[in-house]
Amino acid sequence: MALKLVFLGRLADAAGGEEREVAAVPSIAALIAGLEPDLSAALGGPRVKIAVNGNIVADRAMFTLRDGDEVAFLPPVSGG
Amino acid sequence: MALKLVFLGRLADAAGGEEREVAAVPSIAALIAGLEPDLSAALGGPRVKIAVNGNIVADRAMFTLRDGDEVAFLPPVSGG
Amino acid sequence: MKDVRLLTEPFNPGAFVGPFSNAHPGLGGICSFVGEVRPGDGVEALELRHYEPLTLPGMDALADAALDRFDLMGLLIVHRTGVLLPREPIVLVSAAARHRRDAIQAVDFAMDHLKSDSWFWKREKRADGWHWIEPREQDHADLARWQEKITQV
Amino acid sequence: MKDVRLLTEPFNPGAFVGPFSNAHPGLGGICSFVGEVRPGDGVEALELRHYEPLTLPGMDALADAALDRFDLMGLLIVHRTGVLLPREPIVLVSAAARHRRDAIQAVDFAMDHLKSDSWFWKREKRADGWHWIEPREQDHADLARWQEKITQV
Repeated sequence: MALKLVFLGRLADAAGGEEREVAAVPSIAALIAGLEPDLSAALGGPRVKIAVNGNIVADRAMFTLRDGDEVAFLPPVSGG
Repeated sequence: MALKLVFLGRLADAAGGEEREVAAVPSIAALIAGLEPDLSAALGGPRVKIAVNGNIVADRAMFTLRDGDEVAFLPPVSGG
Repeated sequence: MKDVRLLTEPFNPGAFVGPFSNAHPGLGGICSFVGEVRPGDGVEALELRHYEPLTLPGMDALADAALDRFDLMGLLIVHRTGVLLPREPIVLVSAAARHRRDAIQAVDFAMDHLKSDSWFWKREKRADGWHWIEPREQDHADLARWQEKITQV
Repeated sequence: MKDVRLLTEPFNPGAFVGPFSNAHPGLGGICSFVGEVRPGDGVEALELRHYEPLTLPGMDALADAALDRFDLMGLLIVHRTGVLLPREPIVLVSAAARHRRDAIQAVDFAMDHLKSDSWFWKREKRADGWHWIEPREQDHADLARWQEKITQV
Protein backbone atom coordinates (compact mmCIF):
# COMPACT_ATOMS: atom_id res chain seq x y z
CA MET A 1 0.00 0.00 0.00
CA ALA A 2 2.55 2.61 -1.16
CA LEU A 3 3.30 5.26 -3.75
CA LYS A 4 6.75 5.86 -5.21
CA LEU A 5 7.61 9.56 -5.44
CA VAL A 6 10.29 10.87 -7.85
CA PHE A 7 11.70 14.39 -7.51
CA LEU A 8 13.42 15.95 -10.50
CA GLY A 9 15.82 18.88 -10.72
CA ARG A 10 15.94 21.19 -7.73
CA LEU A 11 12.94 19.41 -6.18
CA ALA A 12 15.35 16.57 -5.30
CA ASP A 13 17.20 19.07 -3.09
CA ALA A 14 13.94 20.18 -1.47
CA ALA A 15 12.97 16.55 -0.82
CA GLY A 16 16.42 15.52 0.40
CA GLY A 17 16.65 12.79 -2.24
CA GLU A 18 15.55 11.79 -5.74
CA GLU A 19 13.04 9.14 -4.63
CA ARG A 20 10.97 8.16 -1.64
CA GLU A 21 8.07 5.87 -0.76
CA VAL A 22 4.96 7.05 1.06
CA ALA A 23 1.74 5.40 2.13
CA ALA A 24 -0.90 5.36 -0.59
CA VAL A 25 -3.48 8.17 -0.56
CA PRO A 26 -6.23 8.61 -3.14
CA SER A 27 -5.62 12.20 -4.32
CA ILE A 28 -2.63 14.27 -5.40
CA ALA A 29 -3.76 17.05 -3.05
CA ALA A 30 -3.69 14.64 -0.09
CA LEU A 31 -0.31 13.31 -1.18
CA ILE A 32 1.24 16.78 -1.29
CA ALA A 33 -0.47 17.88 1.95
CA GLY A 34 1.02 14.88 3.77
CA LEU A 35 4.64 15.93 3.09
CA GLU A 36 6.84 18.38 5.04
CA PRO A 37 5.49 21.95 4.76
CA ASP A 38 8.51 23.30 2.79
CA LEU A 39 8.42 20.42 0.32
CA SER A 40 4.66 20.63 0.09
CA ALA A 41 4.93 24.32 -0.86
CA ALA A 42 7.64 23.57 -3.46
CA LEU A 43 5.55 20.82 -5.11
CA GLY A 44 2.27 22.66 -5.15
CA GLY A 45 3.27 25.53 -7.43
CA PRO A 46 1.63 25.91 -10.83
CA ARG A 47 4.97 25.52 -12.67
CA VAL A 48 5.54 22.01 -11.27
CA LYS A 49 4.12 19.35 -13.56
CA ILE A 50 3.16 15.91 -12.31
CA ALA A 51 3.49 12.60 -14.11
CA VAL A 52 1.88 9.38 -12.91
CA ASN A 53 3.43 6.22 -14.31
CA GLY A 54 5.11 8.24 -17.04
CA ASN A 55 2.06 10.20 -18.18
CA ILE A 56 1.65 13.90 -17.50
CA VAL A 57 -1.46 14.58 -15.41
CA ALA A 58 -3.71 17.09 -17.14
CA ASP A 59 -6.08 17.84 -14.26
CA ARG A 60 -4.49 17.05 -10.94
CA ALA A 61 -7.61 17.88 -8.92
CA MET A 62 -9.58 15.13 -10.68
CA PHE A 63 -6.85 12.48 -10.74
CA THR A 64 -7.23 9.32 -8.60
CA LEU A 65 -4.04 7.62 -7.43
CA ARG A 66 -3.78 3.85 -7.08
CA ASP A 67 -1.56 1.66 -4.96
CA GLY A 68 1.87 1.21 -6.57
CA ASP A 69 1.70 4.35 -8.73
CA GLU A 70 4.92 6.21 -9.49
CA VAL A 71 4.34 9.95 -9.05
CA ALA A 72 7.01 12.24 -10.53
CA PHE A 73 7.30 15.95 -9.73
CA LEU A 74 8.78 17.90 -12.65
CA PRO A 75 9.95 21.49 -12.23
CA PRO A 76 10.52 23.64 -15.35
CA VAL A 77 13.33 22.16 -17.45
CA SER A 78 16.65 23.96 -17.59
CA GLY A 79 17.62 26.29 -20.40
CA GLY A 80 20.27 25.62 -22.99
CA MET B 1 49.87 42.48 -79.02
CA ALA B 2 47.20 40.01 -77.89
CA LEU B 3 44.29 39.46 -75.52
CA LYS B 4 43.61 36.16 -73.75
CA LEU B 5 39.94 35.19 -73.84
CA VAL B 6 38.42 32.74 -71.31
CA PHE B 7 35.01 31.15 -71.88
CA LEU B 8 33.15 29.71 -68.89
CA GLY B 9 30.30 27.22 -68.73
CA ARG B 10 28.34 26.69 -71.92
CA LEU B 11 30.21 29.56 -73.61
CA ALA B 12 33.19 27.19 -73.89
CA ASP B 13 31.02 25.01 -76.13
CA ALA B 14 30.02 28.04 -78.23
CA ALA B 15 33.67 29.06 -78.58
CA GLY B 16 34.91 25.55 -79.26
CA GLY B 17 37.33 25.73 -76.32
CA GLU B 18 37.90 27.24 -72.90
CA GLU B 19 40.58 29.72 -73.97
CA ARG B 20 41.84 31.50 -77.06
CA GLU B 21 44.15 34.36 -77.99
CA VAL B 22 43.12 37.21 -80.28
CA ALA B 23 44.80 40.36 -81.51
CA ALA B 24 44.43 43.29 -79.14
CA VAL B 25 41.60 45.73 -79.77
CA PRO B 26 40.77 48.73 -77.58
CA SER B 27 37.10 48.10 -76.75
CA ILE B 28 34.99 45.17 -75.60
CA ALA B 29 32.47 45.93 -78.35
CA ALA B 30 35.21 45.63 -81.00
CA LEU B 31 36.49 42.43 -79.38
CA ILE B 32 33.07 40.77 -79.48
CA ALA B 33 32.32 42.08 -82.99
CA GLY B 34 35.53 40.50 -84.28
CA LEU B 35 34.51 36.95 -83.32
CA GLU B 36 32.36 34.45 -85.25
CA PRO B 37 28.75 35.68 -85.54
CA ASP B 38 27.26 32.86 -83.39
CA LEU B 39 29.83 33.32 -80.65
CA SER B 40 29.49 37.08 -80.88
CA ALA B 41 25.74 36.75 -80.33
CA ALA B 42 26.24 34.39 -77.37
CA LEU B 43 28.72 36.74 -75.66
CA GLY B 44 26.81 39.95 -76.22
CA GLY B 45 23.72 39.08 -74.18
CA PRO B 46 22.91 41.05 -71.03
CA ARG B 47 23.18 37.95 -68.79
CA VAL B 48 26.84 37.36 -69.71
CA LYS B 49 29.19 39.14 -67.32
CA ILE B 50 32.71 40.09 -68.30
CA ALA B 51 35.81 40.10 -66.10
CA VAL B 52 39.10 41.70 -67.11
CA ASN B 53 42.13 40.43 -65.20
CA GLY B 54 39.84 38.99 -62.55
CA ASN B 55 37.68 42.07 -61.98
CA ILE B 56 34.07 42.25 -63.11
CA VAL B 57 33.55 45.07 -65.60
CA ALA B 58 30.80 47.41 -64.41
CA ASP B 59 30.34 49.42 -67.64
CA ARG B 60 31.56 47.51 -70.65
CA ALA B 61 30.89 50.37 -73.09
CA MET B 62 33.35 52.63 -71.26
CA PHE B 63 36.05 50.01 -70.59
CA THR B 64 39.43 50.28 -72.38
CA LEU B 65 41.35 47.06 -73.01
CA ARG B 66 45.13 46.91 -72.90
CA ASP B 67 47.61 44.54 -74.48
CA GLY B 68 47.95 41.33 -72.45
CA ASP B 69 44.58 41.63 -70.71
CA GLU B 70 42.72 38.43 -69.78
CA VAL B 71 39.06 38.80 -70.71
CA ALA B 72 36.68 36.22 -69.20
CA PHE B 73 33.07 35.70 -70.36
CA LEU B 74 30.86 34.48 -67.53
CA PRO B 75 27.36 33.13 -68.21
CA PRO B 76 24.89 32.81 -65.29
CA VAL B 77 26.18 30.31 -62.74
CA SER B 78 24.49 26.95 -62.41
CA GLY B 79 21.88 26.22 -59.78
CA GLY B 80 22.34 23.91 -56.85
CA MET C 1 15.71 6.10 -40.65
CA LYS C 2 15.08 7.37 -37.15
CA ASP C 3 17.80 6.86 -34.54
CA VAL C 4 17.29 8.36 -31.06
CA ARG C 5 19.65 7.60 -28.18
CA LEU C 6 20.38 8.61 -24.62
CA LEU C 7 24.01 7.96 -23.65
CA THR C 8 25.57 7.92 -20.19
CA GLU C 9 29.21 7.93 -21.40
CA PRO C 10 31.27 10.38 -23.53
CA PHE C 11 30.83 9.94 -27.29
CA ASN C 12 32.57 10.91 -30.52
CA PRO C 13 30.06 12.61 -32.88
CA GLY C 14 31.97 11.51 -35.97
CA ALA C 15 31.50 7.88 -34.99
CA PHE C 16 27.74 8.41 -35.30
CA VAL C 17 27.60 10.77 -38.31
CA GLY C 18 29.72 8.56 -40.57
CA PRO C 19 27.52 5.44 -40.34
CA PHE C 20 24.36 7.62 -40.39
CA SER C 21 25.51 9.22 -43.65
CA ASN C 22 26.42 5.85 -45.17
CA ALA C 23 22.97 4.52 -44.25
CA HIS C 24 21.34 7.01 -46.67
CA PRO C 25 22.99 6.47 -50.06
CA GLY C 26 20.44 8.66 -51.89
CA LEU C 27 20.98 11.82 -49.87
CA GLY C 28 21.80 15.20 -51.35
CA GLY C 29 22.90 16.81 -48.10
CA ILE C 30 23.44 16.14 -44.45
CA CYS C 31 23.38 18.77 -41.74
CA SER C 32 24.80 18.06 -38.28
CA PHE C 33 24.95 20.05 -35.08
CA VAL C 34 27.11 19.17 -32.11
CA GLY C 35 26.65 21.00 -28.82
CA GLU C 36 29.49 20.84 -26.30
CA VAL C 37 29.86 21.84 -22.67
CA ARG C 38 31.22 25.37 -23.06
CA PRO C 39 34.35 25.89 -20.99
CA GLY C 40 34.86 29.00 -18.89
CA ASP C 41 32.66 31.01 -16.53
CA GLY C 42 34.10 28.92 -13.68
CA VAL C 43 32.08 25.84 -14.62
CA GLU C 44 33.90 22.66 -13.57
CA ALA C 45 31.23 20.16 -14.57
CA LEU C 46 27.66 19.91 -15.85
CA GLU C 47 25.15 17.30 -14.72
CA LEU C 48 22.13 16.38 -16.80
CA ARG C 49 19.37 14.51 -15.05
CA HIS C 50 16.38 13.08 -16.84
CA TYR C 51 13.26 11.06 -16.12
CA GLU C 52 13.46 7.90 -18.17
CA PRO C 53 9.67 7.35 -18.67
CA LEU C 54 9.35 10.82 -20.25
CA THR C 55 12.73 11.77 -21.70
CA LEU C 56 13.31 9.10 -24.34
CA PRO C 57 9.64 8.97 -25.52
CA GLY C 58 9.77 12.79 -25.72
CA MET C 59 12.89 12.72 -27.91
CA ASP C 60 11.31 10.03 -30.05
CA ALA C 61 8.16 12.13 -30.53
CA LEU C 62 10.32 15.13 -31.43
CA ALA C 63 12.10 13.05 -34.09
CA ASP C 64 8.72 11.99 -35.48
CA ALA C 65 7.58 15.62 -35.59
CA ALA C 66 10.71 16.63 -37.54
CA LEU C 67 10.35 13.70 -39.94
CA ASP C 68 6.73 14.67 -40.46
CA ARG C 69 7.43 18.37 -40.96
CA PHE C 70 10.48 18.24 -43.24
CA ASP C 71 11.31 16.10 -46.26
CA LEU C 72 14.00 13.95 -44.63
CA MET C 73 15.56 10.62 -45.40
CA GLY C 74 16.74 10.17 -41.84
CA LEU C 75 17.18 11.86 -38.47
CA LEU C 76 19.68 11.06 -35.72
CA ILE C 77 19.41 12.45 -32.19
CA VAL C 78 22.02 11.56 -29.57
CA HIS C 79 21.89 13.14 -26.10
CA ARG C 80 24.14 12.71 -23.09
CA THR C 81 22.99 12.40 -19.49
CA GLY C 82 25.03 12.23 -16.28
CA VAL C 83 28.06 14.31 -15.35
CA LEU C 84 29.92 15.98 -18.24
CA LEU C 85 33.20 17.89 -18.26
CA PRO C 86 33.87 21.06 -20.31
CA ARG C 87 34.35 20.33 -24.04
CA GLU C 88 32.46 17.03 -23.93
CA PRO C 89 29.66 16.74 -26.52
CA ILE C 90 26.18 16.99 -24.97
CA VAL C 91 24.04 16.61 -28.05
CA LEU C 92 24.27 15.60 -31.69
CA VAL C 93 21.50 16.09 -34.24
CA SER C 94 22.03 14.99 -37.82
CA ALA C 95 19.50 15.20 -40.65
CA ALA C 96 19.86 13.61 -44.08
CA ALA C 97 17.72 14.93 -46.93
CA ARG C 98 17.51 15.18 -50.67
CA HIS C 99 17.68 18.99 -50.44
CA ARG C 100 19.76 21.15 -48.13
CA ARG C 101 17.00 23.39 -46.75
CA ASP C 102 15.13 20.45 -45.25
CA ALA C 103 18.30 19.12 -43.61
CA ILE C 104 19.31 22.50 -42.15
CA GLN C 105 15.81 23.42 -40.99
CA ALA C 106 15.23 20.03 -39.38
CA VAL C 107 18.41 20.45 -37.31
CA ASP C 108 17.36 23.99 -36.31
CA PHE C 109 13.87 22.73 -35.35
CA ALA C 110 15.15 19.72 -33.38
CA MET C 111 17.75 21.76 -31.48
CA ASP C 112 15.22 24.46 -30.49
CA HIS C 113 12.88 21.80 -29.13
CA LEU C 114 15.60 19.75 -27.43
CA LYS C 115 16.89 22.84 -25.66
CA SER C 116 13.63 24.14 -24.24
CA ASP C 117 11.03 21.43 -24.57
CA SER C 118 12.69 18.19 -23.51
CA TRP C 119 12.89 16.60 -20.10
CA PHE C 120 16.38 17.47 -18.91
CA TRP C 121 17.34 19.19 -15.70
CA LYS C 122 20.85 20.61 -15.56
CA ARG C 123 23.10 21.82 -12.81
CA GLU C 124 26.57 23.30 -12.95
CA LYS C 125 29.42 22.67 -10.55
CA ARG C 126 31.37 25.77 -9.60
CA ALA C 127 33.98 26.41 -6.93
CA ASP C 128 31.18 26.91 -4.38
CA GLY C 129 29.21 23.79 -5.31
CA TRP C 130 26.33 22.75 -7.57
CA HIS C 131 23.79 25.22 -8.98
CA TRP C 132 20.60 24.32 -10.87
CA ILE C 133 20.13 26.03 -14.25
CA GLU C 134 16.85 27.89 -14.69
CA PRO C 135 14.78 28.08 -17.89
CA ARG C 136 15.89 30.80 -20.30
CA GLU C 137 13.59 33.30 -22.00
CA GLN C 138 15.62 33.02 -25.21
CA ASP C 139 14.73 29.33 -25.47
CA HIS C 140 11.02 30.10 -25.42
CA ALA C 141 11.51 32.76 -28.09
CA ASP C 142 13.39 30.22 -30.23
CA LEU C 143 10.59 27.72 -29.84
CA ALA C 144 7.92 30.29 -30.70
CA ARG C 145 9.50 30.69 -34.14
CA TRP C 146 8.14 27.29 -35.16
CA GLN C 147 4.68 27.89 -33.70
CA GLU C 148 4.32 31.14 -35.64
CA LYS C 149 5.19 29.31 -38.80
CA ILE C 150 2.39 26.84 -38.22
CA THR C 151 -0.10 29.68 -37.82
CA GLN C 152 1.16 31.43 -40.92
CA VAL C 153 0.81 28.39 -43.18
CA MET D 1 39.58 31.11 -37.80
CA LYS D 2 38.71 31.31 -41.48
CA ASP D 3 39.59 28.35 -43.68
CA VAL D 4 38.48 28.41 -47.34
CA ARG D 5 39.62 25.79 -49.83
CA LEU D 6 39.04 24.62 -53.39
CA LEU D 7 39.89 20.95 -53.85
CA THR D 8 40.37 19.01 -57.08
CA GLU D 9 40.34 15.54 -55.48
CA PRO D 10 37.71 13.63 -53.40
CA PHE D 11 37.71 14.50 -49.70
CA ASN D 12 36.43 13.09 -46.43
CA PRO D 13 34.40 15.77 -44.56
CA GLY D 14 35.20 14.25 -41.16
CA ALA D 15 38.91 14.75 -41.79
CA PHE D 16 38.24 18.50 -41.97
CA VAL D 17 35.55 18.88 -39.28
CA GLY D 18 37.55 17.11 -36.56
CA PRO D 19 40.61 19.40 -36.70
CA PHE D 20 38.34 22.44 -37.24
CA SER D 21 36.41 21.60 -34.06
CA ASN D 22 39.61 21.01 -32.10
CA ALA D 23 40.95 24.38 -33.25
CA HIS D 24 38.15 26.17 -31.31
CA PRO D 25 38.35 24.93 -27.71
CA GLY D 26 35.91 27.56 -26.44
CA LEU D 27 33.01 26.69 -28.72
CA GLY D 28 29.49 25.89 -27.54
CA GLY D 29 28.30 24.36 -30.79
CA ILE D 30 29.39 23.46 -34.27
CA CYS D 31 27.10 23.11 -37.25
CA SER D 32 28.23 21.36 -40.42
CA PHE D 33 26.61 20.79 -43.78
CA VAL D 34 27.88 18.33 -46.37
CA GLY D 35 26.43 18.36 -49.87
CA GLU D 36 26.95 15.28 -52.01
CA VAL D 37 26.37 14.47 -55.66
CA ARG D 38 22.86 13.02 -55.51
CA PRO D 39 22.65 9.65 -57.23
CA GLY D 40 19.83 8.80 -59.59
CA ASP D 41 18.05 10.67 -62.40
CA GLY D 42 20.47 8.99 -64.81
CA VAL D 43 23.37 11.23 -63.79
CA GLU D 44 26.71 9.43 -64.27
CA ALA D 45 29.00 12.29 -63.32
CA LEU D 46 29.00 15.99 -62.43
CA GLU D 47 31.66 18.46 -63.54
CA LEU D 48 32.25 21.73 -61.73
CA ARG D 49 34.25 24.34 -63.59
CA HIS D 50 35.37 27.57 -61.99
CA TYR D 51 37.37 30.68 -62.84
CA GLU D 52 40.28 30.83 -60.44
CA PRO D 53 40.66 34.65 -60.32
CA LEU D 54 37.02 35.02 -59.18
CA THR D 55 36.01 31.78 -57.47
CA LEU D 56 38.39 31.61 -54.51
CA PRO D 57 38.27 35.37 -53.75
CA GLY D 58 34.46 35.12 -53.94
CA MET D 59 34.37 32.26 -51.43
CA ASP D 60 36.75 34.18 -49.20
CA ALA D 61 34.54 37.27 -49.31
CA LEU D 62 31.51 35.10 -48.50
CA ALA D 63 33.32 33.70 -45.46
CA ASP D 64 34.13 37.27 -44.35
CA ALA D 65 30.46 38.25 -44.76
CA ALA D 66 29.33 35.31 -42.60
CA LEU D 67 31.97 36.06 -39.94
CA ASP D 68 30.84 39.67 -39.95
CA ARG D 69 27.13 38.88 -39.78
CA PHE D 70 27.08 36.11 -37.16
CA ASP D 71 28.89 35.72 -33.85
CA LEU D 72 31.28 32.96 -34.92
CA MET D 73 34.55 31.60 -33.63
CA GLY D 74 35.43 30.06 -36.96
CA LEU D 75 34.17 29.18 -40.41
CA LEU D 76 35.33 26.43 -42.75
CA ILE D 77 34.34 26.26 -46.44
CA VAL D 78 35.61 23.42 -48.63
CA HIS D 79 34.42 23.11 -52.25
CA ARG D 80 35.25 20.57 -54.92
CA THR D 81 35.92 21.32 -58.57
CA GLY D 82 36.52 18.96 -61.47
CA VAL D 83 34.64 15.76 -62.27
CA LEU D 84 32.71 14.15 -59.40
CA LEU D 85 30.91 10.84 -59.19
CA PRO D 86 27.54 10.27 -57.45
CA ARG D 87 27.85 10.23 -53.63
CA GLU D 88 31.10 12.22 -53.60
CA PRO D 89 31.02 15.29 -51.33
CA ILE D 90 30.84 18.57 -53.28
CA VAL D 91 30.82 21.06 -50.45
CA LEU D 92 31.41 21.25 -46.72
CA VAL D 93 30.55 24.26 -44.56
CA SER D 94 31.25 24.17 -40.85
CA ALA D 95 30.64 27.00 -38.37
CA ALA D 96 31.84 27.07 -34.76
CA ALA D 97 30.15 29.45 -32.35
CA ARG D 98 29.48 30.07 -28.70
CA HIS D 99 25.72 29.72 -29.34
CA ARG D 100 23.89 27.31 -31.60
CA ARG D 101 21.75 29.82 -33.51
CA ASP D 102 24.78 31.62 -34.89
CA ALA D 103 26.38 28.35 -36.00
CA ILE D 104 23.22 27.05 -37.70
CA GLN D 105 22.33 30.35 -39.35
CA ALA D 106 25.87 30.89 -40.64
CA VAL D 107 25.77 27.49 -42.37
CA ASP D 108 22.35 28.27 -43.87
CA PHE D 109 23.61 31.69 -45.08
CA ALA D 110 26.85 30.33 -46.53
CA MET D 111 25.11 27.46 -48.34
CA ASP D 112 22.48 29.74 -49.90
CA HIS D 113 25.22 32.03 -51.21
CA LEU D 114 27.51 29.23 -52.35
CA LYS D 115 24.67 27.64 -54.29
CA SER D 116 23.47 30.66 -56.19
CA ASP D 117 26.05 33.40 -55.87
CA SER D 118 29.42 31.76 -56.39
CA TRP D 119 31.41 31.25 -59.56
CA PHE D 120 30.77 27.62 -60.44
CA TRP D 121 29.46 26.24 -63.68
CA LYS D 122 28.15 22.70 -63.57
CA ARG D 123 27.33 20.10 -66.16
CA GLU D 124 25.93 16.60 -65.78
CA LYS D 125 26.92 13.54 -67.75
CA ARG D 126 23.99 11.37 -68.82
CA ALA D 127 23.73 8.46 -71.21
CA ASP D 128 23.44 10.95 -74.11
CA GLY D 129 26.38 13.13 -73.07
CA TRP D 130 27.09 16.27 -71.06
CA HIS D 131 24.41 18.87 -70.24
CA TRP D 132 24.99 22.28 -68.64
CA ILE D 133 22.89 23.04 -65.55
CA GLU D 134 20.91 26.27 -65.68
CA PRO D 135 20.31 28.69 -62.78
CA ARG D 136 17.36 27.74 -60.58
CA GLU D 137 14.62 30.10 -59.43
CA GLN D 138 14.58 28.45 -56.00
CA ASP D 139 18.20 29.50 -55.45
CA HIS D 140 17.34 33.14 -55.99
CA ALA D 141 14.41 32.85 -53.59
CA ASP D 142 16.74 31.30 -50.99
CA LEU D 143 19.18 34.16 -51.42
CA ALA D 144 16.45 36.78 -51.15
CA ARG D 145 15.69 35.58 -47.61
CA TRP D 146 18.91 37.18 -46.39
CA GLN D 147 18.37 40.43 -48.26
CA GLU D 148 14.90 40.82 -46.78
CA LYS D 149 16.35 40.36 -43.34
CA ILE D 150 18.76 43.23 -43.92
CA THR D 151 15.89 45.50 -44.91
CA GLN D 152 13.81 44.49 -41.93
CA VAL D 153 16.51 45.19 -39.35
